[in-house]
Amino acid sequence: MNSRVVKIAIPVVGASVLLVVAFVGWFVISAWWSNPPPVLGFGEGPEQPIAFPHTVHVSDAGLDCQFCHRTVSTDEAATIPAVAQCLFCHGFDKIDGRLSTSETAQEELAKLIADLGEPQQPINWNRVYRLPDHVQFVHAPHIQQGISCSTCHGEIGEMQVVKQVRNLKMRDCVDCHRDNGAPTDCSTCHY
Amino acid sequence: MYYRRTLSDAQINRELLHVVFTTPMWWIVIVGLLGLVVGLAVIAVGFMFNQGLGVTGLRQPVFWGFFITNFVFWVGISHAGVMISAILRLSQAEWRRPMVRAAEIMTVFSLMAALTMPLVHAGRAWRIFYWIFPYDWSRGIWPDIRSPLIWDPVAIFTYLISSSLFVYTALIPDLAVIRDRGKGTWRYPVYAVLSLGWHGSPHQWKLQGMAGILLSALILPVFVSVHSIVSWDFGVSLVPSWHVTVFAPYFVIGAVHSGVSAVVTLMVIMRKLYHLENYIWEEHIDALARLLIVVATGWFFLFWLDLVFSLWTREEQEMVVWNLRLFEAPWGWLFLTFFITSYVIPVPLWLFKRVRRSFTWMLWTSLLVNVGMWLERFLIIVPGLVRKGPLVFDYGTYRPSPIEIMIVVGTLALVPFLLLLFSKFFPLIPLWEVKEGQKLIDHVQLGNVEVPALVKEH
Amino acid sequence: MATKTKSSAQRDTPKWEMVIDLDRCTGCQACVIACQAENNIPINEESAFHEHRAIQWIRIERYWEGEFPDVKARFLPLLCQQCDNAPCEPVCPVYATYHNEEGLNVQVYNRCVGTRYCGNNCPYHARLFNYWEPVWPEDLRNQLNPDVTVRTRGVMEKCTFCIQRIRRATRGGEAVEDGALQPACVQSCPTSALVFGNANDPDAKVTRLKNDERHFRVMEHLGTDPSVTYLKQVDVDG
Amino acid sequence: MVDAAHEIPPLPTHQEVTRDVLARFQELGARYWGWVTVLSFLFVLGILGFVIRLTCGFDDRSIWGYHVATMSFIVTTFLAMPLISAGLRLMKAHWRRPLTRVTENMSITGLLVVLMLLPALAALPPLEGRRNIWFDFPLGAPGVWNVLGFGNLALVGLALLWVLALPDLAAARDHLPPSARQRVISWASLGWIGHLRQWRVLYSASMLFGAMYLLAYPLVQSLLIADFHAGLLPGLKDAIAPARAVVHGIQGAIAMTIVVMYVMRRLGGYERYFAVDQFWALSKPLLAFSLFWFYFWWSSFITFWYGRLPGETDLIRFLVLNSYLGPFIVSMVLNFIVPLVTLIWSPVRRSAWGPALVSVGILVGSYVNEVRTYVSAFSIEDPTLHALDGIPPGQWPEAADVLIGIGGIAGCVLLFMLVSKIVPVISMWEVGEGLRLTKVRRYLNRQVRVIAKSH
Repeated sequence: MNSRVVKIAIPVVGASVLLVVAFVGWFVISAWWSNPPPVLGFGEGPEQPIAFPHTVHVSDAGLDCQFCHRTVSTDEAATIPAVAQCLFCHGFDKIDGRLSTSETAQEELAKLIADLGEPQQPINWNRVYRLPDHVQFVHAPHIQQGISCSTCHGEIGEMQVVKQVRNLKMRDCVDCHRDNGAPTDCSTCHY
Repeated sequence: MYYRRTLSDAQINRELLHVVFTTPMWWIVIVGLLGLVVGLAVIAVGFMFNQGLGVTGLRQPVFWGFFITNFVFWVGISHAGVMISAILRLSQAEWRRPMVRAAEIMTVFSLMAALTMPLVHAGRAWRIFYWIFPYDWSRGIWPDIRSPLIWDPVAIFTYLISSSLFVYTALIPDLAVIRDRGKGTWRYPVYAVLSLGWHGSPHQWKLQGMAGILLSALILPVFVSVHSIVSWDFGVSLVPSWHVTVFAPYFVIGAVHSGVSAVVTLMVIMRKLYHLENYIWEEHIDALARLLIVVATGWFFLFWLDLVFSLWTREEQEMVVWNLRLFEAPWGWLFLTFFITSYVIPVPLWLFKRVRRSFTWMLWTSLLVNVGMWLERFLIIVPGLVRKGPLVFDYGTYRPSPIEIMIVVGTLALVPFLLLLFSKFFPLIPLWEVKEGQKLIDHVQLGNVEVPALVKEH
Repeated sequence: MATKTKSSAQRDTPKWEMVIDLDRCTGCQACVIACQAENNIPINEESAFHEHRAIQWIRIERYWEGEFPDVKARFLPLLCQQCDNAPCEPVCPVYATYHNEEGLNVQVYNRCVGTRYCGNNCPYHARLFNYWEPVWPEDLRNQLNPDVTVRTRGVMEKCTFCIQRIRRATRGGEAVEDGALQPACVQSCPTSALVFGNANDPDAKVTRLKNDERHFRVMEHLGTDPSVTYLKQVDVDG
Repeated sequence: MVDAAHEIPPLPTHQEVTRDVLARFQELGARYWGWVTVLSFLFVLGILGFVIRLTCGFDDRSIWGYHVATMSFIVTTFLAMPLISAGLRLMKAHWRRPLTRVTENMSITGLLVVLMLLPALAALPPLEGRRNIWFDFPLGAPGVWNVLGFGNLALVGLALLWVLALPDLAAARDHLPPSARQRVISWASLGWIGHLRQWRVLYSASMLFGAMYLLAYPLVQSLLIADFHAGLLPGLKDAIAPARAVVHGIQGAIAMTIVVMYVMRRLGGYERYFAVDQFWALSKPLLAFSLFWFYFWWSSFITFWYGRLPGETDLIRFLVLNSYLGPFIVSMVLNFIVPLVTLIWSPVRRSAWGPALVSVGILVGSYVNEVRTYVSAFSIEDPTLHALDGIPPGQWPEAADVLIGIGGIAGCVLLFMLVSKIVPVISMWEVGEGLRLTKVRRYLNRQVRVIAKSH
């Protein structure tokens, strides 16, 4: 083999291998410590079947979180409101024009009604915050202790599409529990 | 006695580096076959990871079986290297010279084989990082140092690192020889890096010698601690027949017994395969066999203590386990086999000089010892679990599954496989040790006979 | 406010204990079934028993008293004894099992790597290993208890004293009324042979019963200090 | 440049050694008789203490604890010394030569041990109802078997001493002027003339008796521990105890050898034979066995401590933490910590005073450890229980116990001094053999010793 080719090829190949390894390493380590870096689509919120704008409801209309997520202060889950609750404001038989001025809003709301006639299937919302099965997270005590929703969920009112803002790794939970004097016994969440 | 044959340095270089520079057919065949077995074992491990530990023969309440037995066995084998190199080096036994490298490298490889066992036996082997490395920064939970299973990896990794260093330090002068003889081939750059610029100056020799002595002395406590800690996995628990105070020295000396036997096996096979008749003599295995008699008898003393002190306290649960071990099939037969093969046959045979100096006899007796010692570990670990306590009305037995057997056989192939690979790139007999030994030969005139004599090293 | 609840919680930390009256036990296995249903325990098919790998967090050990023909079947419901000096705890290399403030011997499934050492060191055989990934028939999937982790293969598991119920009952911070909180086995026992409660409460039924003159604890000579007390009339006639 | 340390002084010849040793052997000066008188007086005091104990009878077992501890101390130090000779001979260690005879001569103390064993056996409780190694087939156990075991050890020790002494006895017979002593020596030499066949018998017999001693000693230690310690402590299942006692014995034997060598160097003028080389060589195994002893102790301690069984926890409290905490600390410091922190330093090992000082500490620690082991066991009132009933207090020695302790040790030294005037304390023939096998050569730029492999 030509030694000049070797002389050039070895550093080039070596450097590219190093680069790939470094990238993968950086990705794995940063994903371990917090959320994966926002490349390859990580860090974006999932698209929902109905483009529900929290911006309008929280920032513009000034609704309290608990107005819709009603069981958050008493139960494990915050729960997504039923369609009926949407329609309570937006009108049952036709879309109330006062609350939905723009054309896109009309279109999205139409989906709500369209579903009504069909066999009663719940709307298939995509989950944004996902905890593993072995974690038992209960919303109620957190709300009762006066922790605001935005502590974990971020400024929802400013999100067109809801996305995960906190990594919710175990360290995140444990640090917060430690700082606030909450129990750090493993069996608080794992059972 | 030991120094009948005088060899020139050139002859030593030529004969010992023969395999490094040529690749015989038998080498390819054997390595291929062993690699096949190892590959099958890897497939078996993959199958087990895919399906779960249900594919083993483990069951309530026998949570540990073939894997842990094999782990203890290989940790035991690994004790030979240090025994041969460190202790004999410190006690300046001249006959150690041709066997140090092979024994040390067997230590390293059998430790690797041993390490695989607890890793694959874990229920979620992909999560063992919690267990082995204290890495868990993100949760602020660290491994529990109270657990003997934490002492284990600490001891074994320490042992692995120090014995690898030990091997490497002793390898440097030989690497330089290969470097110099491999000029113009791919070997030159590789061995040039590996030999760390060795050119044999007195200063380098002095440093190398000091490093050897220091490592020998430092490795001894590690050597004792490793198998003691393995024994405490069992000793500190409450399982009847495991909770025995004598376990630590009993395991250590049993390890030396099986390890030195394995060295004998290895020396005989190596001699045959690599035509090392000029280096491994009858005197060498004779000396090993005499060492083995002492070790085996010490082992027997501790075995006897274990047995007698378990029986004479006459605790119900102990008696149940010993009854199973001694009198119920198949355990009783295994016990008989273990005791006969590891002590009753070999030790009296070794008392005869003709056996000690016969390569054939020593090969078979040393193999027998290791069959027996494998069974010994099996008989220590499993019957205690089978009859663990009165609250399970489940007096079944443990039967290994084909997957477990395949994995165990895989480790049996793995060590010779790695040894053969190693021998392709590095000489199995240290050139410089043999050359140094040649330099220390002398003669003393006693009356009218000339007696071979040794220069005292200190 | 937060500090006050914390200190009062410390003062009133409950110590959960159980008393099992063997003179009342009929060996009906209702507790076993209730436990299976409550705790997402994999279905023990016949093969599981053949393989000696059935998982039962509580099991009824049957033994015989007396000589034939005058022989009596006796039953001993055996579950994790939640030992205060538990042999299983120090041997775990990863803190997957440990003692919490309420005197519970906790098993953290997601931490467990499956060395099975705890199972070896438990003299009660209360710890069980998941050899296979548990599978439920499709129509039973929705029956799984959402408050309890479904264990994967490769981890140890055992009775938790229905810690999910304890968590739910104590969530508010106020003291639990005696008898209001019951694990599934206790709840389902038709003869009320099983009693559960806070042993730090001097008025609790469990505190009273555990000092009954019939009381004994299993394998007390091992010094494990179990939290489960058994009651049995010593049969003087034999 | 030639280092001065590498210049080896010219080796003496066999004849010089014989002449020198026999000259010292022959003299029976006032100093010797002075020492013998003092030791005899102390020994008589010991007998006095023994008689005091004897008048109390054997019903109260606890008063015999210190007697057994003293006996075990003698087994653990003096009677273990021939192990050094036997072991080093089997290993063919050349540096053994000047010091083997000292250790062999100590086997005479076996006679005293057998005598002390009899009252100790009488104090043992009956076998019925208690755990013991004799199971249900005692056949006169434990008395008969103990006497047989101890007697066997004493006899093998004496045989080893006698066989190896034959050539030197013959030399003394031929060189000493006629006297009563010369007649005894003459008789004892059994007509040795150094015939080739006689030498062959001597070599095989020394190997045989050496191996027998190496096997008999662990058995005797096992008997001691099992019958006088483990069999009396309820709930004790300490399988390592006999092995630990053997290790302790070898440690004590090495320490005692070093002390004897040091004393003979200072008072007897044997600097030439007990050179720093011997101290240096012996202190390496001394360090090793100190570590071993700790390791063996730790193995049993961690098993008990980690297991947390109530019965074993009580035993730890009794033997280590509460009742015998003081003796435990003393023996741990003197037997393990002090040797560890001193003997790892080469300058300490390469001196005479260093190892000697450490050895004295080890001997004191050993005695204290024997007290902890046996006095504790003998103070248990009811050995038929399965666990300790409460934790008994530690037991301090009384005047009689002190007398027995002093008398026993003095008796051993006395026996050694007496026998040393029959058998020379330096093995002249072995030293001579070593000299013949050693040559001094120049190797590169230094002088080295070249030792022939004789067989």
